[in-house]
Amino acid sequence: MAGRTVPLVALLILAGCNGGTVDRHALENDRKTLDSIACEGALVADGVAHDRTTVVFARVHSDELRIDASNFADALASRATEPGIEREVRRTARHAARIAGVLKRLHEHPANRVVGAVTERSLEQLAGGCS
Amino acid sequence: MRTLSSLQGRKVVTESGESLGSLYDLRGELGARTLRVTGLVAGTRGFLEHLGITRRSATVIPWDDVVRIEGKRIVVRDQKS
Amino acid sequence: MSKVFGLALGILAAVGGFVDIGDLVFNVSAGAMFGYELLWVIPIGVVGIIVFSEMCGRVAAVSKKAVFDAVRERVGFKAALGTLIASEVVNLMTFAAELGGVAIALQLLSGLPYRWLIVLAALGLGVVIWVTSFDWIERIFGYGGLCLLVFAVAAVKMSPDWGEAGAGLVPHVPQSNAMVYAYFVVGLLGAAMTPYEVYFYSSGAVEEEWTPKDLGLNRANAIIGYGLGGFFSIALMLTGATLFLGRGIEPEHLGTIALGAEVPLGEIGLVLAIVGILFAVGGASIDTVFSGAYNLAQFCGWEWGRYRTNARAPRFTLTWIVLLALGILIVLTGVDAVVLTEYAVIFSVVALPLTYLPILLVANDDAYMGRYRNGRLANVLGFVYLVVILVVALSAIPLMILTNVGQG
Amino acid sequence: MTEIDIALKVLDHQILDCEGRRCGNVDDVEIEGGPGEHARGSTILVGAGWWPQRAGWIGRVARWLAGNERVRVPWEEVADVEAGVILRKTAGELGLGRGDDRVRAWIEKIPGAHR
Repeated sequence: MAGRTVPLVALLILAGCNGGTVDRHALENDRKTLDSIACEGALVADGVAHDRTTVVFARVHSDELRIDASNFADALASRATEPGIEREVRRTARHAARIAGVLKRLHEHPANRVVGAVTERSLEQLAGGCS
Repeated sequence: MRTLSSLQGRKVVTESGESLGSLYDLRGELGARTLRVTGLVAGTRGFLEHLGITRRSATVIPWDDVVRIEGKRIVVRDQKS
Repeated sequence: MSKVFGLALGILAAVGGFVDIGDLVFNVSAGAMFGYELLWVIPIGVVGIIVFSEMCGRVAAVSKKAVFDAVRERVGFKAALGTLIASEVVNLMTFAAELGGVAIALQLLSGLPYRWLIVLAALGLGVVIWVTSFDWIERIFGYGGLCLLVFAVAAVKMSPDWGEAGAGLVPHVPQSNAMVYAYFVVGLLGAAMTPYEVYFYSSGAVEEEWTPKDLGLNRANAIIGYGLGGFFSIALMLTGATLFLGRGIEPEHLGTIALGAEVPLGEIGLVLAIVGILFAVGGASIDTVFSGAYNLAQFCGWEWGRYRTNARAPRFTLTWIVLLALGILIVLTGVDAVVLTEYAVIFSVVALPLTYLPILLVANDDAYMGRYRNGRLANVLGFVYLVVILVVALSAIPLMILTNVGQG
Repeated sequence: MTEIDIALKVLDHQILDCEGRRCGNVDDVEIEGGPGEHARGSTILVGAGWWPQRAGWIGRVARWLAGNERVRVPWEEVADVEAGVILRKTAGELGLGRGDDRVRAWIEKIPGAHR
C-alpha cells in the first residue's frame, strides 16, 4: 500500500515526506515501490508466458502498472531534490521509465507468450531479482 | 418559551450555595393526556441514570423545591440528606 | 426443513456480504507487508463485529430501534449530529471506493474504459436497487461473493508455512517497523468492524420485523456469517504472505489481489477472483449507500425502508439517489479506489465509539429490553471492545499521519 | 401513572402517527410552568427549525441543510410513550411529515416508484 502519492491526497492531509523535495528516505521508498511494480509486472508477464491468465486482465493490469511507473518517472525527473542526491534521483527516474517501457510492451502484446517470457525476464532484471 | 433542552446542562445549586451538579433530565409523570414534571435529575448519579446505566434513583430533586431559574443556574431549596 | 434451508441461504448471503474493498485491501496488504504476523488481528476484529452486530440485532428485534435511533437517543443531540456527519462522510467515501472497485473489476473482465464503466456500474446499481426486491439483491450479491472462496483454495495451494501462521495467531509486537505495524492493526480492525455493517444489519432487522423469536437466527447469523467472513480474511492475508511478501510486491490495485488467485490456480482462479471481488464490492456498495440513507432518515425521523416502495419513503429514496450521484462524481475525479479505501477505513474507525456506545447502553436498558437485555458475557465483551475501539479510534489519524498512510 | 425520565424516554425519540407512519423525531419539549407552579411538558417540538437551540452553530448549519420546518404538537395528542412517541391522529392532521409528502410528488414521477 505504499508508494502511491496521489497529489490530491497529499493536499488533503498535510502530511508525509513525499510532498516537496526528494530526500534520501523518500528516494529509498520510491525505489522499493518501483521494484514492487516491476516484480508485479513480472508476475503478470509470467502468466502471459505460461498462458495462465486472460488477455484482458494482462492488458488492463499491465497498463495500470505502467501508469504507476511512468508517474514515478515523471515525478523523479522533475522534482527538486536534496543536495547531493540529484544524480541518483534522475537515474532512478530513467530506471522507472525503462520499467514503464517494458510494461508498455506487455500491455500491447498481452496474448503473445514470447513477449510474456521476454518481458518477465527484463522486469525481474530491472527489479534486481524478485524472490 | 422554556424547553427541556434549555434546562439541560444548567448547574443546580441550593440556596445556601451547595452545588448539586448539572441537570441531565427531568422526571415526569405520564398521565392519560398529560406529562407532569415532578423533579430534576442532576449530578453524577443523575448522569448515569440519564444514560440508562443505573436504575431510577431516589435522589431526584422535587420540582416543588425549585426556587428560581436564572442564567445558567437553577436554584433549589436546601436538600435534607 | 425449509427453515433450516432459509437459514443456510441467509448465512451464505451474509458470508458473501462480509468481505468488502476494505477487507480486500487491508488483509492482502498486511500479508504482503508483514507475512503472518498480523493474523491475530483478524479473530479479534471478527469477535468484535459479532458481539456488536448480535447486540444490534437483538436491540432491533426487541425494541424496534435501529442503530441511529439509539445514537440520537443516548449520546445527546450534539454528539449524535457529529456522529451523523462523520458517518455520512465515511459512508460516502466507502461507497465511492466500492463503486470504483466495481468499475475496476468490470474493467479487468471486459477491458472497456474505466470511466464508462463507473457510470455504467452506478446506473446498473441504481436500476437494480429500484426494480429488484431486496431479498434478491442480497442473494445475488451474497452468492456471487462466494466466488471469493477461490482465495482459500489459492492460499492452501501456495502451501503457507502453517507453523508460522499458527504463531501469527498469537498477539505480539514486531521487532521493527512498529508504527506501520500498529497502523495495520488499526486498519484491519477498522476493516472488520466497519460501522456501516451494523447500521445496515440493524435497520434490516427492524424492517424485517424481527421479534424475540428471531434471536436464535440473529445469533447464528452473526456468529456464522462473520466467523466465515473472518475465514475469508485469513485466506486473503495468507495469499499476501505467500505470494507477495517474498517478491517484495506491495499491492496497490484490485488487480494485484486477483493475481493472488491467478498465480496458483490459473485462468479459472483469476476469473473467479475477479467475479468474487465484483460481487463483494457491488454488494457492499449497495449496503453503504443504504446505510447513508438509513442514518439520515433515522436521525431526522423520516419514513425509511428498502422494503417499502420507493414512494412510501420519499426522502429516504431521495437520499440514496443523491448519495449514488455524489459517489459517481467522486470516482469520476479519478481518485484511486484503493487509496480512497484506506482513508475510508481509517476515518471510519473514528466514528466507531459513538456508534457502539449507544448500542451497548440500549442493550442494557431494562425498560426496552426486559429479559433480553445484555447478559454478563455480552457486557464484558461489549465493554472490553468499547475500550479497544476507543484506543483504536484515538490512534487512527495520528498513526496515519506518522506512517504517511502506511508507508513508513 | 407512569414515571419516566423525559429526556431519556421522550426527547430525540421517533414519533409515530396513529397509522404507524414515522413522522419526525422529538426535537425538543416545551415546559410550561415555572418555579412554584405546576410544571408540565406541554408541547412536542418537531422539525429542523428547532435544532439551533440544541446544538449551536453546528445546529444552525444542519438546519440550513435540512430546512427550517417547525411544528408544534400539543402533548394532548400523544397517545402513548413506548419505544417511540405514538400520536392519536395522523401525521397530516398534525402538520407532520410534510417534507416526505413534498418529495413524494417528485419520486412518484419516476416509473416503478410504487413497486
